[in-house]
Amino acid sequence: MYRLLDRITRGLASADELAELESLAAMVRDTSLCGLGQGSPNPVFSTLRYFRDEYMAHIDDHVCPAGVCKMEPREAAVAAGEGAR
Amino acid sequence: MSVLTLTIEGRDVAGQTGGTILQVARENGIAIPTLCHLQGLSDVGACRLCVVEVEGQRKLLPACVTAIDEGMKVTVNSERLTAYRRRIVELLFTERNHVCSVCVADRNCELQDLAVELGLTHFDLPLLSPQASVDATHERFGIDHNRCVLCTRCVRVCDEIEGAHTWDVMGRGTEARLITDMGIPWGDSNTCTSCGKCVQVCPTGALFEKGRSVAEARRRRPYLPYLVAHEGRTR
Amino acid sequence: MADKTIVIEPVTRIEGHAKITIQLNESGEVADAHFHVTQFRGFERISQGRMVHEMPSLMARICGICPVSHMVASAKACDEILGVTVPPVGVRLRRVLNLAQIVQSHALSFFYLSSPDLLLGFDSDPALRNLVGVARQTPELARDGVALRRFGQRIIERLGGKRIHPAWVVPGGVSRPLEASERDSILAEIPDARERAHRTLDWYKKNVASWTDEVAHFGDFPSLYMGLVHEGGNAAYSDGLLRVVDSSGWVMADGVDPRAYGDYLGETVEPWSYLKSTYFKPLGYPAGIYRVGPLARLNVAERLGTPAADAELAEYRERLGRYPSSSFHYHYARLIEIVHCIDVIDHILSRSDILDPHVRARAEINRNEGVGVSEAPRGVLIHHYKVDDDGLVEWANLVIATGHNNLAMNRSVLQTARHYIKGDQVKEGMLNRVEAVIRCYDPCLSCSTHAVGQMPLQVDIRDAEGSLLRQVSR
Amino acid sequence: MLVVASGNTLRGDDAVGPEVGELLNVRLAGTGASVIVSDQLLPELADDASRARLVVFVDAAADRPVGSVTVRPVAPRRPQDDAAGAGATGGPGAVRSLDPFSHGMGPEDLLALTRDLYSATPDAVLVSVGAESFEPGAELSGAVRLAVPRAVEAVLHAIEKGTGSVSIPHA
Repeated sequence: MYRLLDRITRGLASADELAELESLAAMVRDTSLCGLGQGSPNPVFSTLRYFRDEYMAHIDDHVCPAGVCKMEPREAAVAAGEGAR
Repeated sequence: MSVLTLTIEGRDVAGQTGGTILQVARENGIAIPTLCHLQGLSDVGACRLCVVEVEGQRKLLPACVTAIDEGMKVTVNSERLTAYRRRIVELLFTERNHVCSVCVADRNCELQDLAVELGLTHFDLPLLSPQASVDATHERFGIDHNRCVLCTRCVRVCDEIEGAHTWDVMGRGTEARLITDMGIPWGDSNTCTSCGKCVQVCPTGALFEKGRSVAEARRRRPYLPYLVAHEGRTR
Repeated sequence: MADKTIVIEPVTRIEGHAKITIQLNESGEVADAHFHVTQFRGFERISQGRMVHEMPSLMARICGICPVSHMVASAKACDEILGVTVPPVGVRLRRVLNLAQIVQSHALSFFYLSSPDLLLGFDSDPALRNLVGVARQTPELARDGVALRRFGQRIIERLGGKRIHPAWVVPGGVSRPLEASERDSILAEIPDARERAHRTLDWYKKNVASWTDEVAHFGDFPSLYMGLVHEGGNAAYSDGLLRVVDSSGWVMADGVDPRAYGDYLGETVEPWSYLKSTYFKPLGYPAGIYRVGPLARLNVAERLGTPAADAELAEYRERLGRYPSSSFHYHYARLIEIVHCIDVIDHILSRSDILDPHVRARAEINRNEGVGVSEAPRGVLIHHYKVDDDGLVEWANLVIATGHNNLAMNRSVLQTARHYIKGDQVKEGMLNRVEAVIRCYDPCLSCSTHAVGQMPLQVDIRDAEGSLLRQVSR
Repeated sequence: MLVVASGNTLRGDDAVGPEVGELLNVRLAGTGASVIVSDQLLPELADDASRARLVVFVDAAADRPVGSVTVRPVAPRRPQDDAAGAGATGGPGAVRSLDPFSHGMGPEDLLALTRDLYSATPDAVLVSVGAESFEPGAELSGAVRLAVPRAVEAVLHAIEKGTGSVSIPHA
């Protein structure tokens, strides 16, 4: 999850990877043994609930609306997308 | 001790008070995949493969450590459960370096079998490819951390059956490693009795007998008659 | 006029991928030519930290064409680390497997890859110059090729349980004895294979006169030759000691224990290839150029050791001299070897003790270093490992047939290019010859590329004054 | 009766051949029809093809609509086909229409080998599945995955039509 989030914040991720993040987070929440594990994806869920548009901006528009994330150049994103699988 | 009735996969079944969902399901021929469970050892619910849906429960429950209850309605197989189980096995594969083609346990491996059963044909997640080591300091056995899934069967068999408690787990998350004694090389361990039970219970090729080549692991489980890995599976 | 560089990429009909660069000078003559290997694997690095018992199977993954030869060389290195003597039947079964490998690989090289040039002509229409074209013109030849390759493949499948990556050869021997039914089915196929091998050889001998020009310019130069021989001078394939002779028959080294290979073979890495080039140390670089593989094996051995193949060998030497020096003759040598290998397989499997269940010796780690050598279809293959006291690999070095031949291949490419390419009007048939000379060596490139991070690939294009016109690197 | 399903399982949609082949292996068990799954068409297969009455090739095709399943009869390649496509120049850039190790051997070539080598001319059909991507990867794209069952049925249909005698247990 950290890796996927990291890629999103750097503007390297695709929409597929966001779906991947959501499914992974659900799986971790539902199958973890202890409360810490079950709660660990909560930040992902809550940010997705309230700021999905910002996620999408990182992915689709290659910008960070809050101006926090340092985005990799677009070419890097394209190259990373090709190399991701 | 009284008898409780419940339904698993829509079938009416019965079990003793204190029995687990896994026990009752298997007594009734209903398969639930497991990895860390080994009958005869205590259950720790660590691998999460046996999670099932219980009606009225929001959370998924591990069948190996969930006691049955009167009127319980249990779903063992659903699309969601299968997808989660597949993802769990995928995570196990991608966390370390599992290369079946050169593994001593090839074609004799519970992780490999699970991947086949669950239809894991490829990885969506990136491989972490850690630099894990092999400890071959023991005279007869070795441990390849690349192939360890941290099921802790070895830890439990060593503690509960052999009474040596040579094995334990150190570290957290992806850093977790099996250790012998206080993290010294296996060959230097004072507590290890070289009984080999840990090698026999290992579901993968992580623990192996030295001198065996690819696909030559032999689990002589009858050697441990009080342990049964999976009903219907002879290993 | 600026210099012109011709690049042929990829070279077709060899195993793996490679690139050739030809440099022309101002008058349009070939000034230089290089054969590049751009593929990269890192098996020497991958094996570090692994248990020695995994090595034969791990190393077999280097190549899908000659996995068996890698397994045999690797297992022999492991035998030495274990300090064991492999039971005689285990040794023989490994031999059978390696010989079967040579038959199938030679069949692939000769029939599938080279026969189109030989049969249809180097200048024939490239669209027709392939196995289908061969099949149309001489179906019998193509049928023999298919059958001989299958013959070899089936033996590997029967013994190893799998065609491409059998896990049968293990440190100390082989993992499972031969069964009577397996032996019988292999023996039953031998007469047919033998007949086909002889028929192909006869066809080749009948036609050899038509390739005189190619024979003279396909890497015809004096060099050293290296191969394994048994005591007494018979050609060896899985066992034996190294011998090096020169083109006039001087024995430069003999009875060399493979363990001492480092005293005889030096290695250089050229900037233009991932492929290590080896040279014969006593003569230095680049004078110590030598060749391995079928041509070299027939040159270093006194005889093969089976009557029919030795009769062919005598005729070969009568036609070409005792030490043929043109790489074109790799084809001829290859066909004689097919005949020989089939006869040796027959001989070994006909022994009464071949079903003996003692095929494996077991031991702990008794030495920290081991060297194993075998003859791969393409030539001498050396595996050298160092392990710690627990049997974990600390270091590995592989010296591979295509590496041995690298200098010779480059010289051959240059010779062929100089002869056939003049001016900038380059015909396809001429370029095809430049490729074809490489195919003589049947190089297997995937296995001969080396350790991580060692050499970046760089292509330099230089003019007559030596100044760099263009540089491509990755 | 022979099914030759070819494709590289590590090359995206190229894996559709092997995928269909594996399914057919199950469906055709016990019917006397055999299924060969192979990375590519190799000359050795001519030997197998020569013993069959009908050969059904299954392969991914780049030049068909993605996810489509097309069945067409195939005939051995004829010399004039080559001559037409060869181009008489043969310059340095001349393309070889066929090379067994550049994945260039097609069903027509294999049938030509079968005919020329073994004087056998089995009936042959090609079931091609329109593919989207041949990039490295072990996953079929969605449309191609959906086409798998149709391709299986197409092969079974071709076999039934070809013999009228083999009864295939429908799963």
